[in-house]
Amino acid sequence: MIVTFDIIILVFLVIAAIISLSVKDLLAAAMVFGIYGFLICLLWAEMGAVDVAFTEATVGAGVSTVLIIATILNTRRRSTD
Amino acid sequence: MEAFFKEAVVPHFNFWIYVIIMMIGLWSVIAKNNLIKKLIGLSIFQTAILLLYVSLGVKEGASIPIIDHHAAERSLVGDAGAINPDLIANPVPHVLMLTAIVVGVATLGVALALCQMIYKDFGTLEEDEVLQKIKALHDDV
Amino acid sequence: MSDHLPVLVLLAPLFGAIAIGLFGMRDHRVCLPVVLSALVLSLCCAIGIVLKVHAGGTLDYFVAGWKAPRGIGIVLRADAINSPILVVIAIVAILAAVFTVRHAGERDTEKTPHFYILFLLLCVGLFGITITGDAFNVFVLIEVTALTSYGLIAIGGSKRCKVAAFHYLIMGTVGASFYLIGVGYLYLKLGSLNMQDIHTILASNESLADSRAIRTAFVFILVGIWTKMAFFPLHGWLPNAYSYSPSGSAAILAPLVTKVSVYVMVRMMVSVFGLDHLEANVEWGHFVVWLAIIAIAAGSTMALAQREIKKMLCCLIIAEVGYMVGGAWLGDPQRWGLTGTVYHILADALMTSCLFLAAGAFAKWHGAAKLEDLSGLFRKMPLAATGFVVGGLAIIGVPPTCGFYSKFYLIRGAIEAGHWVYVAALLASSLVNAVLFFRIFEIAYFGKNPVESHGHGDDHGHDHESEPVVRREPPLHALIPLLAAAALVILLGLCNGTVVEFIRTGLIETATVVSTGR
Amino acid sequence: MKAKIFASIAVTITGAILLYAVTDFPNFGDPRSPANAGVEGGSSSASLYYIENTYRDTKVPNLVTAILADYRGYDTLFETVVIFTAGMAIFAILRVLRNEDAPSAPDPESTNRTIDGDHHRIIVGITCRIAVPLVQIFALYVVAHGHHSPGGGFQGGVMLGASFILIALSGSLRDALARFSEASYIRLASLGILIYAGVAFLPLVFGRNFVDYGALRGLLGTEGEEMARSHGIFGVELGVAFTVMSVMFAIFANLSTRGRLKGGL
Repeated sequence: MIVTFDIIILVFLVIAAIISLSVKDLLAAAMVFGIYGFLICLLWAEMGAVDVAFTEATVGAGVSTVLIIATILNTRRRSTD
Repeated sequence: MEAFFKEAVVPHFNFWIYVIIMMIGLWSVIAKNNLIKKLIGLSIFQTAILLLYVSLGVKEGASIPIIDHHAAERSLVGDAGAINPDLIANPVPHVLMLTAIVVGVATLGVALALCQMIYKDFGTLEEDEVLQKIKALHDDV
Repeated sequence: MSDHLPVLVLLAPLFGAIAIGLFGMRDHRVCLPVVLSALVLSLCCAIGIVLKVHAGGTLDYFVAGWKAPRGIGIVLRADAINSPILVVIAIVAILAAVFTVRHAGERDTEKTPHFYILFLLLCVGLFGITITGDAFNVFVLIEVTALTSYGLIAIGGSKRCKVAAFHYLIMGTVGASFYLIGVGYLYLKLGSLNMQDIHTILASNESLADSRAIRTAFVFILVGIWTKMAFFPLHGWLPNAYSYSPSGSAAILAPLVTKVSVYVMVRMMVSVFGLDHLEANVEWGHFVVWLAIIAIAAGSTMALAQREIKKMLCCLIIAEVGYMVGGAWLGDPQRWGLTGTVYHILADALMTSCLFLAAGAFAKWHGAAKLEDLSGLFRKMPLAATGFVVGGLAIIGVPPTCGFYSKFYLIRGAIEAGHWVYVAALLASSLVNAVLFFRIFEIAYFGKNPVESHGHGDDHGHDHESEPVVRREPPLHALIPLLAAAALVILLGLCNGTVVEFIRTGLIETATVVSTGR
Repeated sequence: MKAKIFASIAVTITGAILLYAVTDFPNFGDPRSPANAGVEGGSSSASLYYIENTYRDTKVPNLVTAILADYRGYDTLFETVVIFTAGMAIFAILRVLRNEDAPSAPDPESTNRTIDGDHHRIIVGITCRIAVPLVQIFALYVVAHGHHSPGGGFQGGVMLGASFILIALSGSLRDALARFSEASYIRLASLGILIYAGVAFLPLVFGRNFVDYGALRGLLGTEGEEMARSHGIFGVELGVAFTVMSVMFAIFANLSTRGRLKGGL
C-alpha cells in the first residue's frame, strides 16, 4: 500500500464519478464509467486485493461498460441531465 | 481545524472518500431523471461499498493474500513463525466483495433489460416522461 | 440424511430449478411435476426440522464441516422462531405453484420454464434467508430473492409492470446495499460475520456495544430491511410492483417476500444485537412504534382510497407490516409483542396468500379488477367467494381465524408495555378493514347483475351475456389452493396455543443465551 | 427540482450518519484492527485463522480462492445462483419469442457487409479472430490456476464470455450464436450450477456435511483430505466458470438485440 498513490487514485475516482454523472451524452458517460472501473481496479491492486482487482477489471471496466453501451445504442444517446 | 484534520480525516482518508463517492451515487440515484444515469449512479453507489470493505482489510505494509510457497511448506512442518499474519492482507473482505461485484453486475444486467423494455413501451428513458405516459394510460382505462 | 435437513430444505428447489434448466426448455410438461415434487420435498424437510427442533431444541448445521473456531464457516441455524416460517413458506409456495398450472407467464407460454426456474429460485432464496446464521449470507440470499422478484414481476405483458419492476429494483438495491453497509460496520468493529458470534461479543463488551459504529450499523441494517419490507415511508415500490405483476407471481411474492424481511428484522433484533442490548442502547425504540402506528394509519387510509382489488390488498400489506414492526418494538418484558409479531408473520403469509389467490382467480375468471366488478360473485362462484370471505375475515380479525389471535397477542404485548396508542391503532385499523371488506362482500353478495366485464381479464369472452347468472366456479387448480389457504387460515387460528407456545420456547431460549453470555 | 431537493436532504442525512461513525473507526491500515485481528480480549478473528491454517487445511496458497470455494463455499453457491437468476430474469423480461414485428426491413447485416464499405470490419475481424483463441486459452489458465495466482472460476468465466462477446462485436452476433447457441448456453448455465451443487452435495452421500469436500478423498483417490479439498475447489470453480461464461454471453446477446437475437449492434 502506497499512501500517495492511494490518495491520487481516490481523488481521480471522485472526479471520474462526477464527470460520468454530469455528462449529457450517455455514451460518453458510459465510457467515463469504464474509466472509473479501471481506476478502482488500480485501487484494489494497490490495496493488495488482487482477486477483487481482477474481477473489477473484467466486470466493472469490461462487461458492465459493454452492457451499458449495448443498451444505449438500442435506446437513445442523449439525455436531459 | 488542523487538529481535526489530523485526527479525524488523515487516518481515515479512505473512509471519508468512500462516504463521498457513496453520496454522489445515492444523490444521482434519487435525483437524476434519466434511467441509465440512475443505473450508473447505482453502480457507483455499490462500488463505494466495495471501497469500504476492501479498505477495512488493508494492513500497513502487507502483501497480497497469497501465501508464499516456501513459507507455506515451512509452516506445515511446524515452523510457527513462517507465516506472519501482519504481512498478509485480510482475505475475508476480498471474498465478500467478489460476491458483491457479481451481485452488482447481475443487478445491472436486469436493470438494463428493464430499461430497454421501458423504452420499447414508452419511447423514452426520462423518468418524468415515463410517469406522464403512465398517467395517460390510467386515464384511458 | 435427517442430520442434513436444514440444507436439504433449500437444495430441493435448487436442484429442481437446475432440472428445469436442463430438461424443461424443450418439453414444458416437465416443469410442473418437478416444481411440485421439489416443493413437497421442501415441505417434508421443513416439517422434519420443526419436529427435530421441538424434540431437541436449536439445530446448528455447519456447512463444510468447519465447527471450531466459530465463524470460519457458515452456520445454518434452525430454532423455534424460524422453523415454523419454513413450513409456511413451503405451503404458500405449493399453493401458488398449483395456482399457476395453466397460465404461468401469462403473456408467453413459451416462457413457462423460465417462470418456474425463477419461482423455484425465489423459494431457495426465501428458505435460505430464513435458515441462515451468517450475516453476510443473508445479503447474498436477499439478492437472490430480489432478482427473482424483478423477473417474476416483469414477466407479465403489461406496460406498467416494467416500470414498477424498475422502481422496485432501484429501491431494493439501495435497501440491500444499506444492509451490506451495516454488516460491514459490524465486521469492522467485531471482526466476525457469524450471528451468534456477534451476539456474544456484543453481550460481553459494554463499551463496544455502545460505540458509534455499532449504533450506525444497527440503523443501516434496520433501514435496509425496512426498505425491503415496505415499511411506511419506504413503501413506494410495493403497490405497483405487486398489483401489476401476473397473478401467479403475485400469489407467491405478496405473501412471502415482505414477511421474510420482517423475520430478518426479528432475527437481527433477537439473536444478533440481542433484546437486552437494544433496551440498553437504543433510545429511539418508542419512536419506531410511533412510526409503525403512522404506517398502520397510512396503509389503512390508502386502502380506503383504492378502487382496484389488488391495489387495496397491497395497501393492506403495508398496514400489516406496520403491525409487525410495531409489535416487535414494543419491548414489553414478557415478549408478548414479539410473540405476536412472529405469529403474525405466519398468519399474514397465509391470509395474504388466500386473498391474492382469490383476487387472481377473480381477475382471471370473473374479469374483475375493480371493486364494482365483483357484483354477483356469490352466485357465480360461491366456493371461491367463500374462500375470499375467510381471508377477509382473517384480515379483519374475526375469531377463529388466525388474524384474530395474532392481533390478540399483539394487543396483549401493547397493554403490558403500556402503549395504548398502538392498541388504538390496531383496533381502528381492524375497523377500517371491516368497512373495506364488508363493502366488498355487499357488492359481491347483493350486487344485482355481473357488470359487463370491460376488458380487464384476459380470457373472459364467455361471460358477456348478462343473462341469469350461471354458476361457474374457477377451474380446480385455482379453486383448490384457494380453499386450502382458507382452511389453513382457520386451522392456524385453532392451533394458535400450540404454535405460540412453540415460538415462545424459541424466544425464551435466546433470552437465556443472553444471560449466560454475560 | 423537487427530486433534487429531496435527494440533497436524504444524502446529507445519510452522509452525516456515515461520517459520524467514521471517526469511530480503527485507523486505515492498522493490522491490529478488530477486522484483521479480532476484538481485544476476545477470541482471534476468523481472518487470522484463515491466514495461518488455510494452506494446512486445503493446500491452496491463494487464500481468497480457498475461502471463496471452501470455507464460505455456501455463499459462493448462491453467488453463482445470482448470476444464473440474472440470466433467467433477463430472458423472462426481454426475450421476444414470437415474431412480433414480422418481416420488417431486410437484415441490415446482409446489405452492409460488402467489402467496399466495410474495410474496418475486415481488419477488426481478423485481429479478433487471432485474439479470441488467445483470450480463451488465457481464460482457461485463469480458471485452472486460481489456486496459486489471482483468478478463479468467476474471472475466467467472465473472460470466456467476453471472448464470445468479442466475436459478436467484431463480426456479427450470428457468428457468435453459431458457435454458442441459445439452447446450449441455457443448458451450459444450468450445468455449471449442477456441477457446483453436485460437487458440494456429494459429501452428503458419504455422510458428511454440505460442501465438505474432504469426504471425497476416497472417490478422488487422494492421499489426505487436504488434497481432496483442493480438487473439490477446482471442480466448483469449473462450475462457476461455465455458468458465468454462458450467462455473460446470454446477457450481452439479449441486451444488444432487444431480445430478438437477430441483427445486433
